[in-house]
Amino acid sequence: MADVLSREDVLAALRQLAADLTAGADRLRELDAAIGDGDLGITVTIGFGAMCEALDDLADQDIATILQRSGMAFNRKAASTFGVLFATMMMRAAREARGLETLGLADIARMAQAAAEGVMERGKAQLGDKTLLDALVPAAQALQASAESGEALAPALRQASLVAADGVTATIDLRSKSGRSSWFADRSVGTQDPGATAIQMMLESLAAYAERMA
Amino acid sequence: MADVLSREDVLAALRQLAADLTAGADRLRELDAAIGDGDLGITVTIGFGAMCEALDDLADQDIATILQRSGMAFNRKAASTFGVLFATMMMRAAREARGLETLGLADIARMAQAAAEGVMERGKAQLGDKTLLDALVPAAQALQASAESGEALAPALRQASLVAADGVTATIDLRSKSGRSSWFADRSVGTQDPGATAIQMMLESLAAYAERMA
Amino acid sequence: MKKIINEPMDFVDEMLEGLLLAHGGQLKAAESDPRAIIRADAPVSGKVAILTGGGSGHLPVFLGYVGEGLADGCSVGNVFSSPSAETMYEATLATHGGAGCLYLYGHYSGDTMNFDMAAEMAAMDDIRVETVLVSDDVASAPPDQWQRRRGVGGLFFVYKIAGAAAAEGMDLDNVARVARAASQSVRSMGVALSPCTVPAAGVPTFTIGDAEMEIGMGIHGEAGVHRGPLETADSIATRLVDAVVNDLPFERGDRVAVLVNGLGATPPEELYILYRRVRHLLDEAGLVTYRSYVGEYATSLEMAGASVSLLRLDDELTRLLDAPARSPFFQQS
Amino acid sequence: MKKIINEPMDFVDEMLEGLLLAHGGQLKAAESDPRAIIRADAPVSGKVAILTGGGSGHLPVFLGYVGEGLADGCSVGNVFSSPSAETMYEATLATHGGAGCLYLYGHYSGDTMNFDMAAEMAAMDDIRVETVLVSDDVASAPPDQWQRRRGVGGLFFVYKIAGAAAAEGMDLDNVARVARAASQSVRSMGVALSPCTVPAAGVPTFTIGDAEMEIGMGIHGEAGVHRGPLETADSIATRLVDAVVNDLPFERGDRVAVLVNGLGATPPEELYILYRRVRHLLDEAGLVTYRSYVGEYATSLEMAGASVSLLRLDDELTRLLDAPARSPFFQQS
Ligand SMILES: Nc1ncnc2c1ncn2[C@@H]1O[C@H](COP(=O)(O)OP(=O)(O)O)[C@@H](O)[C@H]1O
Ligand SMILES: Nc1ncnc2c1ncn2[C@@H]1O[C@H](COP(=O)(O)OP(=O)(O)O)[C@@H](O)[C@H]1O
Ligand SMILES: [Mg+2]
Ligand SMILES: [Mg+2]
Ligand SMILES: [Mg+2]
Ligand SMILES: [Mg+2]
Repeated sequence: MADVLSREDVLAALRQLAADLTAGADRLRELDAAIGDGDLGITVTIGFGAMCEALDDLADQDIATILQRSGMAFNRKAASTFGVLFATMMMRAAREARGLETLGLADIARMAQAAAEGVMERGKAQLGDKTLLDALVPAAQALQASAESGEALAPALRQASLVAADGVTATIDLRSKSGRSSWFADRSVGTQDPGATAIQMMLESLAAYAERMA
Repeated sequence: MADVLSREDVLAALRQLAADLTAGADRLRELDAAIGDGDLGITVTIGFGAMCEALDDLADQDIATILQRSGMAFNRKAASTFGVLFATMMMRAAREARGLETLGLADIARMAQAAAEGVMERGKAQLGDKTLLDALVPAAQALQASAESGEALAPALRQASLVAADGVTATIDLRSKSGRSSWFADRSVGTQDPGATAIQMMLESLAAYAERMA
Repeated sequence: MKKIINEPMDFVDEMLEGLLLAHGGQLKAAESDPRAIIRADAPVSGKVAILTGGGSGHLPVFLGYVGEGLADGCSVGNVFSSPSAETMYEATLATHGGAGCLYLYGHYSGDTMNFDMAAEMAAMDDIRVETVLVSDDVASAPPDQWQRRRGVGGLFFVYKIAGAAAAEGMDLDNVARVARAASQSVRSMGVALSPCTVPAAGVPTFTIGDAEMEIGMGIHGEAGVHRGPLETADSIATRLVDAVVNDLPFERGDRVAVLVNGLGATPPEELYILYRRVRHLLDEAGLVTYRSYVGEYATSLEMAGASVSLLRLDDELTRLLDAPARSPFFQQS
Repeated sequence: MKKIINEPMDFVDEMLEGLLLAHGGQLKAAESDPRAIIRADAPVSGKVAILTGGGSGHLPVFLGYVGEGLADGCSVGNVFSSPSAETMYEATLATHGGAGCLYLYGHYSGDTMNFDMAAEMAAMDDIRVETVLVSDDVASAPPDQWQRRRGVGGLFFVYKIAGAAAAEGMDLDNVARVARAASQSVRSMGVALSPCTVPAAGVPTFTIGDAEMEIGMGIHGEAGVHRGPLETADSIATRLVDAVVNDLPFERGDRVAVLVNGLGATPPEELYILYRRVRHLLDEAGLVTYRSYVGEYATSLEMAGASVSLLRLDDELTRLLDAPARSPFFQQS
């Protein structure tokens, strides 16, 4: 069995990701309530719900189309900072997946890198600004390193998820410089970033999927 | 010493009445809150305050003018059902006092009768409607009876105050048919009428004044 | 309830000072009485003057309906208390344009007695006064005693109609006639969710459970017709519309204007959610909704809740409702 | 907080349904997207289209400023959440009259990112889009970083100015120029007394003591610059006016427009009490108050509190502020 994700895997992995993040919605709500406006729980519940609905209609499409359209569906129903950044990530990842019928680790690493760049362009934040970039950027780098060293998919995703978790922990002591939580000034120090937490949950979900597959 | 009130007595008795009712304001507020809108406490505090201020400027006037103007001053600052009825009572009483330099029991009985009639014309309520008439009308009748039987001023006022108190007690079981508390429908049953209570307090104050004088 | 105020006793006078500073081009106080607020261009010669008044705490009622195509003057009472007969008399003198005056206000006993006293004072100056009371709140008395009912949000419609009639030059008899027609054709019903606090009292006007509502509660906290668990917007709409429609009654084919009014703390978003179902119900009842108003037209300080008012329109009332009007609180062009 | 709603998840869509039923003559939804609310007469050919948008729960912001002499379209988000880029794009297509579009909205990161994405989509259709952000809340960043500040009540002034410019036929560059001039000349500061509850969340956005106030709190409950015991209206006015005046700074002789805005549950009476002292302070500072607005212009559901916004006027901004405007929520003639 080749160490790749098929079209069906992508569909299943996205559904699993939706289920896992929805299960974690309350945790995200709490974190966002502490240093933001508390809507991130609702955002992921509605957004991933909308994504799953869209997936029903996308069952016959190619991987790139699945990613692009389901990402837009999320933001359409649950637009927000997180929503538009998620849509941007999916759109950039889709661009890298164009024409591909399966995704290997190298593809996934490239897609993660493109997603991170998309977020930086859209949100104009830097690493260390206490945003989801603090989880996404190191995770993308870890995937890239794993791909270069010929690692298998499942352990590479697990490693990326652990690196993301470190990134999340690091956000605790950071002072927010971007987005709504920057208006909460010093109160943001001491709480981990909710968006980064969501990214880590997503990587955790993907790693678990790949591990079950393997 | 003649059993009459002088101009100075009228001024002093009105000031005493203002002080006594202001002291009872909280009780009136509570009763009005139970079956009305709770403003009667504020009304008597502001209204009698305004009346006392007006009395400062009325020190040299005759009894009729004192009564008329101080009644209008009450309503000007604390207009309300009670305010306009108090002003009406004072105006009608003043009419009966025109030209008088002292007030005997017969005068006072006539004034009370006129005041009650004024209230009936202004408010179009009947005895038994659970209004201040239920204290005022029997009290006026008692004063009239005392005057006819040659009673002295102080015991006559005391008697009127007791009769008014009975009237107040009788309002407990009545269902309001007039004014704001009629909108409280059956909830008005079980609480004594605040306006009637105020009338009783006024008679009590006048009786005490007359007793101290005697 | 926390308030942005200074001394509670100065509430009304400071409110008026701020209001006149903000809207000096449209409103002024009568020289003889700072509590008599009148149109800046009063008296309007040859026009019937419309005088209103009542307790403070209900903005835009009453003061907010002084303006072009609306009322000419307003007597301003303390919070939830009647203004005085003397203030009403001063407002009358300051707005009377030689064509008589209409006293137009909501039915509350204190206000009625003071306005009646003012009318007697005006009569001694040979000023003709007609009185029209608005008694639109169906919760406050049975239909056969509708004139005992208190005035609430429906007042807005009667100001609009009478104000337009006076502005187009009708004489006092006719202004009073259309005002009476409007008053007899308007019905309202409200729901309260939370109380309000009169500043000088400092305690809420009533208490209500955290998950309760009271249908038909008065705007000063007078008891309503039903207290029970808070229901959905759709069921509340059904209760309010049923009470109003069955009362007049409004009948299939009637042309109506509808007002969904917020009592203070209820956001406009919720009023539109309520209006949505109200409108469905009116459509189902075969009533033709000619004009809709949604917003705060008659409030009780920071009370949460809403009311629905319905006005039956004939051709004359329709024309008068359509006429332009302009005050600092209400504009229609 | 008790609410008059049905399912919390239906809050926005039912609100929009009610709103369109009530104001069908003035507003409609774009055919392609029920969350894109536009003028009933859109597109207005040859006119610059002004597009705005943002989260629900702030009426009249944003939706309430779609109308004549104001904005052409609004993208409606969930409560306190950004609308989507796709809705913004649909609103753009449905209002674009051939003269380009101005994206005009309050500065919040989610909104900005969505509007930027929509602008990229519009650019692919060769529709020219300019963007002007309103960042008037002085509490949210220091003066040298004013562009990081969030947009609050001052939005109203910028809609009014830009809308008048587009209505009088200015081209996109000039509409954007005056909008930017207004945005750079407006400053706001608010005080919150009580929180609000997002229907779908069910818990208040923040907690505050029974006798506390928070100066500079954001309209979603973002922390302010000072939390302390509730003060009098006069001291609150001093805090708000000082912060605003010293920030631009406004200087002796400046002509200004002032807005005293209620956040939701605070009654108009209290806004006038606040305005009274605001006006005294402006007079003392030698500022010339040209126009005043008092009322609910930008709210946060049932939050209690108020804000003060000040706009410095030159001759061009004065002319545009004076122009007529008409929406279901705001009228000036
Ligand atoms: N400029 C930015 N770039 C990247 N991520 C950002 C940026 N601004 C905010 N975020 C992320 O978005 C998360 C909050 O998302 P969300 O709750 O949707 O925001 P909002 O409620 O402000 O629209 C933050 O925790 C942070 O990780
Ligand atoms: N029509 C009436 N005739 C006589 N007294 C009345 C009438 N209506 C009400 N009252 C009296 O007025 C009292 C309430 O006064 P007040 O609190 O000033 O009324 P409101 O707050 O309704 O203006 C009642 O307790 C009752 O005694
Ligand atoms: Mg958030
Ligand atoms: Mg009372
Ligand atoms: Mg009262
Ligand atoms: Mg948000």
